[in-house]
Amino acid sequence: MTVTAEPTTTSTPEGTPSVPVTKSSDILEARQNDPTSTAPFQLVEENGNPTRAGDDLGIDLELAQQLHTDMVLARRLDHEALALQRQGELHLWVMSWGQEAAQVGSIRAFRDTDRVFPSYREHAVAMCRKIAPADILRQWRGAAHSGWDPKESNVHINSLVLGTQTLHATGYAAGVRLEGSDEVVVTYFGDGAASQGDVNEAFNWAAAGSLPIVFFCQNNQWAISTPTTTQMRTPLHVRAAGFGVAGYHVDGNDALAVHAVTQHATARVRSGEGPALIEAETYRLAGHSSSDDPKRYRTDEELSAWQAKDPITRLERLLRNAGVGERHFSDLEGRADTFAAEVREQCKSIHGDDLATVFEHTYAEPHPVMRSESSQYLARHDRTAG
Amino acid sequence: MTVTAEPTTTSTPEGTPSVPVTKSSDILEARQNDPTSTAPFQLVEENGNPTRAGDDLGIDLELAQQLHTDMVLARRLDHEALALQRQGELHLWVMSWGQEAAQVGSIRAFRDTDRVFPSYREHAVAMCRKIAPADILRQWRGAAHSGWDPKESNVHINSLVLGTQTLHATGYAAGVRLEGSDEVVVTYFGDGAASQGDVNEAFNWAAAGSLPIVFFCQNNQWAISTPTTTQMRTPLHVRAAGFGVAGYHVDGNDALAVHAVTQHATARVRSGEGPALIEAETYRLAGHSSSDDPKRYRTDEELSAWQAKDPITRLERLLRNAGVGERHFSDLEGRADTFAAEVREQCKSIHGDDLATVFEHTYAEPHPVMRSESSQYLARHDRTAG
Amino acid sequence: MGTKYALGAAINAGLRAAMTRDEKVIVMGEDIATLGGVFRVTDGLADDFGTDRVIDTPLAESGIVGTAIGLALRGYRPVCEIQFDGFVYPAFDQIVSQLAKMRARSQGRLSLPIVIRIPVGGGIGAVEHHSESNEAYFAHTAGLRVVSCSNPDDAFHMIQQAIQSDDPVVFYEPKRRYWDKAEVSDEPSRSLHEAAVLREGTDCTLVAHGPTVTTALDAAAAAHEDGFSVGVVDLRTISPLDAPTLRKVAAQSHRVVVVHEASTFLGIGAEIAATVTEECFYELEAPVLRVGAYNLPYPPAHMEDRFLPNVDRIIEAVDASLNY
Amino acid sequence: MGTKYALGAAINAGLRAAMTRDEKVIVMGEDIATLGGVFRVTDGLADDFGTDRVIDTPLAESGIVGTAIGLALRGYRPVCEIQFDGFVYPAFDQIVSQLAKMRARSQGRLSLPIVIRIPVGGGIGAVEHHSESNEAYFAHTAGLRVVSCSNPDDAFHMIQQAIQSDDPVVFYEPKRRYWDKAEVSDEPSRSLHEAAVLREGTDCTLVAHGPTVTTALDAAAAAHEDGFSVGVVDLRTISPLDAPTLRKVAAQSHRVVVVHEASTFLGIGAEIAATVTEECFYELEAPVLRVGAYNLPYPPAHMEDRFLPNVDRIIEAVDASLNY
Ligand SMILES: Cc1ncc(C[n+]2csc(CCOP(=O)(O)OP(=O)(O)O)c2C)c(N)n1
Ligand SMILES: Cc1ncc(C[n+]2csc(CCOP(=O)(O)OP(=O)(O)O)c2C)c(N)n1
Ligand SMILES: [Mg+2]
Ligand SMILES: [Mg+2]
Repeated sequence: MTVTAEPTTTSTPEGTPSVPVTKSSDILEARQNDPTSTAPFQLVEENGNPTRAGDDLGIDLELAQQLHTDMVLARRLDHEALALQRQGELHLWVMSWGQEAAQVGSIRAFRDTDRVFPSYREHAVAMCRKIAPADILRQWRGAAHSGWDPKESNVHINSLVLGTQTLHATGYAAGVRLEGSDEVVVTYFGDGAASQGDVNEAFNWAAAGSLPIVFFCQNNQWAISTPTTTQMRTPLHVRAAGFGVAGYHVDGNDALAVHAVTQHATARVRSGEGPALIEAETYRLAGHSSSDDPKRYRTDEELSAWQAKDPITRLERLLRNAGVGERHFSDLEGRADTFAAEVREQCKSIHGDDLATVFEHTYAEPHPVMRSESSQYLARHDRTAG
Repeated sequence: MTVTAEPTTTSTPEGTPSVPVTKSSDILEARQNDPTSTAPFQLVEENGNPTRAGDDLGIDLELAQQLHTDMVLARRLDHEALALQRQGELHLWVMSWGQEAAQVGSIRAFRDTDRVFPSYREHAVAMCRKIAPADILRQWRGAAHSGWDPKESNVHINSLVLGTQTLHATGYAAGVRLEGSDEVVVTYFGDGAASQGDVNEAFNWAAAGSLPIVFFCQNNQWAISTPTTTQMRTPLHVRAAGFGVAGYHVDGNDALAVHAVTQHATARVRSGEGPALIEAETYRLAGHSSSDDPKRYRTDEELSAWQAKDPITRLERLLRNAGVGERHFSDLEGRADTFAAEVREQCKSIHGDDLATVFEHTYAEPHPVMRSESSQYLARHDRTAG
Repeated sequence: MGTKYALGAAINAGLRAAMTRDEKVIVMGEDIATLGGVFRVTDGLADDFGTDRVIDTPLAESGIVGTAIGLALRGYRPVCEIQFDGFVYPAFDQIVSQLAKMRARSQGRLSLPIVIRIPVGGGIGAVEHHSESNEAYFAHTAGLRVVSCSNPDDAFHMIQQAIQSDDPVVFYEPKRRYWDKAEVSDEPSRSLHEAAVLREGTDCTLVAHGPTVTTALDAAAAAHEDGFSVGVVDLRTISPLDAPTLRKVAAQSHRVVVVHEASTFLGIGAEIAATVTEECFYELEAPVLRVGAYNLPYPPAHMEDRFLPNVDRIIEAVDASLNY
Repeated sequence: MGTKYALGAAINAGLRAAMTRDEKVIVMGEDIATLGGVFRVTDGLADDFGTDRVIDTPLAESGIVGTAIGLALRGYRPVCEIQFDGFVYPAFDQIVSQLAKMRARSQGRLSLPIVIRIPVGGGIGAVEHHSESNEAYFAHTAGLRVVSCSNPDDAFHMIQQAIQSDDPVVFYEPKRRYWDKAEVSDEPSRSLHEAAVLREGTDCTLVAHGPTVTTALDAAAAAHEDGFSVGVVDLRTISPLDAPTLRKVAAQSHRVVVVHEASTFLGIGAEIAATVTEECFYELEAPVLRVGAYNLPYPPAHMEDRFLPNVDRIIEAVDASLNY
């Protein structure tokens, strides 16, 4: 049983000038709302060999090295941050371990001028946008509610109330569209968040307005202890297609496949054909957060099956098979060590502001309650130190 | 481009014993999530002739007479109520004019033991469930917030906050399922309400839990002044299929088609195959409510095109073509006149309770604020009269 | 101007002025473009400013506020209409967790200059959810500003001031006063967050806002007939409250009665009572009394006259205060 | 019982007792079955009562409350867990417009015996949205009952009383006290909507609820050291308030200081101040003072100690009251 997923109220011309119809785009276009697909799109097998599609499209080794580098550094951040949490230097850490390919593969397919609306687990995305470790860790150290200036990185601050950011991204995309800009907006969210009304309002709103937005779902199989089978009956890319959002399904542990699909979808969105959703099938190899005990809800077998699909190992195998020399790996190890030291140092250097600043930041304009409470507060405490 | 709409996480066996695979069910089953369909399912053409499917399935004349009767009486309620509103006897009236086939065709396909969760425009549904005119009008006279006892009619009271009732219906269906009952729940809502987060949460929740619920959307093309093109990009039955809800698309001005599709979908739901959505393509021939001026937002041409599709005329033509005698029509006219008198009389007999009763009805158990404010109130006013 | 405007028309004129002044101002909501809103407050704006700036949205309040936030992040100044007071709750999360907190969350980096217009209150014989007074929810929420206009002149100026504010503002419009006409001045007589002393009184002061200001004025006039000097303050701003003005009138008249359509339990009257008492304990001859709706869900229209505060209940409270 | 329970474990035991007593009681929420909830309050319930009665839901708060309403209409008594205070707002519409109003809307025909459990408040060093105190929103909403437990004994009994109530109850659990241990008695010592006078005082009375009760007791002990007799009332019930008890302690001690973690502006302290002053105007020697969080969004964890009311700020207010 199948449904037409081609939007019926707006025509979506094939082969518009901005999306050149090449062989690779044919292969990828065929993946949009593909009813015959049960398996997500792959370019590289778990053993590091190109898939049939990988052979057809060709493997971009330079890109592979870049993505591999991004992933190794991102994983290192996770390791260091979790260790810092265990040492009491962070209040909480949410690991992106195992999801690096989904994150770096996607973000590297956007332009730096494309605005990102993350959820809260997208450290690898943030790193690709050159956000400093201190800025990533600030929030988890309890020092601030957000880490960086969106105007610099073009990455909006994290949203912790699940799904709310998808509507912000949709509105931002509406603004982009009003201006006739060719920017694209991307928002990240999880399989669990997809059950929220807001996320579905965003799908619908973006589709109805034919807005330039990519919804990127990291389906990491779990929302804390709740499996996707509890959340939904059909895969999310199928649901999106039902709204008239072009749906793509990709192996989220295959960084090159994620990159290819995202690049394709984004070009389509940029050319004005309306929103797309990419569902990246991946796995959160660690717990939900440093407070979580995943042993309470998932089996060792499941974990090891997914460990075998580790996105970093897979790309490493590919690179080695392709003859990329040891140099890449040893250099990277060195870089990761330096980075790790930087992470530790930057973490400890984060000192939150005093509560006094919150009185200044809550309103843009003068506010009598702020004024009077702030002086009460200052009278009570020394302004300095936290 | 097509997507699989067959749920992937739960199997839905074809031909389970409770849904006998007959010729008619084949025809109708083929309509579920049918990708080749652009036109909604019809049994009767506008000129009153059976369609090809009508010929194949056969026309049930007795049912046609029943539905015709239901529709004529429902329309009469609308005429009387609007007149009563103009005379100042009602504060507001929301007309279901033109949507009678969608309502009576669907509700007559359920069992009386199936719980209904209406929106606010389902007077024809209420009438089929033997709810008295006074109980239907009470709310619109400003006398009460609801008109009837759901325990008697098995129709929940109206919900005015759009879409909220779809979650109530979903929860009720979860209860039905927990008990292993073979009841089915049906909830009515509009094309506009479909944009609400709640409605989409309900689709998803019902699909994930494989609950016995039918979502019935009267797509009357407008949400006050907002056309469906502003609300959504794909037809709603396509969206539902994306969630794993079996989607049906029917001509909502063809009472027999609505009945056939609903009967089929309901049997499927009752047999445990999970939720269904029926999108009935219809039209609100009058304004949104007695306060609305539809001339501000829609053309005369559009209106007359839909007047030509009037569901009552269509069934009348069918009945006359089939040789149903004048007797049916003249008897019905008499019955409608009697009913109209009853409506007027019952309307004027509605006297709201005094505010004192609200103090009693807000909480089930004793509440000191109620007690003290109620005595203040009673001291201020004579308990009698409104 | 000097010409007379109905309150609804004054808001229309204010929106028009704001849109003319700043092209980043956009108006969005359900049925606001083609129809001009169910109360016609945005009538004609789509014709004059185009449907890029006057936007009929899908029917989803969380979507309206959530996308307005995104538009504001892009540099726009969205004015959202919520069709009726009782339909703002689906947007509650976006208002309370996102709109109100974004500036503090971002250490002051991100401003969200969004106005949420809400036709508020009862008295029009409407069905359920169309007559509520929910200002207390938003006033309790740090990060928002909440204002309430009571007459055409204020309506015209306050909507423009709200739009000019770089903070999010919940803007209440007294729906049953939409058709009240009065003169509108060229320049605002006060800033957005100042209360107006509409009538001085030495025996007691009534504090009201939005739809109940007229009722309070009527009650003060009736009290005057009986020989009492009863003042009236139009709050105008609910959050922040104009505490200095409240303090001043409390000190002058020694008795204060707050009037509003919301339920009294944790209504804005509770905060005014607490604040005024804290600051003018020795000046008060009686506790601050509250005249609000009873603590019930808004009842059917048939009962609303007995539910809402009216002149009689205000006079009753003034008497209680005077005889305390 | 007589044995010691942690507060969280006491709620677990209370849920267990309620589920054993009435098979219509079901428990639902995010991560509550397999995981036993992020605070393990529902630990083991799924094992003992099955996943038909202990239900892991999709991640959608409006869906949780909305479907709970449907289940209640079908005859169940759902107990919904909201994972953290800051995540209740997506369900606000279902709570405020549906849950609270269904009984009045149906002229008393439909009851919705639903309990909404919310771990509340700060002090655990959490990230944003995990430390809020939002009781005022629900307390302002007619049709709901709002209660707040502060110790294991109350937690055990109050959760059962809330479940037995035919009205909807918002049930607040002080998350930073989940691990506090104390004895739990076999029988409840009072009904759900009675406040508890934990300490008598003649100079001033502190009124607190939930997590701040312990803080208030500490402050009272500190004041005692300084020679002042300061009483402590544990509100327990926020809506309805136990006005007779508040009146009694106000009359006894002539000074009242309310303590809570919510912002003071329109926090429950405002209502208590207004009510107590209205009823005990002549008994009071000072205005009712409020010690709450500052009127800011809940700040980063690093600042929360300076944000939340603590013993010092309570003592400061007691001093202000005594020296008024
Ligand atoms: C509205 C809301 N409800 C509940 C939570 C608590 N919570 C935080 S993360 C999480 C699970 C999210 O799962 P998913 O969306 O799949 O993202 P993932 O954590 O797997 O990246 C939950 C329930 C929240 N943050 N927001
Ligand atoms: C949450 C909410 N927002 C807004 C409204 C105001 N409103 C009442 S009916 C309506 C249009 C509904 O359109 P649709 O769902 O298509 O139903 P129809 O009126 O066409 O039957 C609107 C916007 C409401 N009742 N509830
Ligand atoms: Mg997940
Ligand atoms: Mg409609």
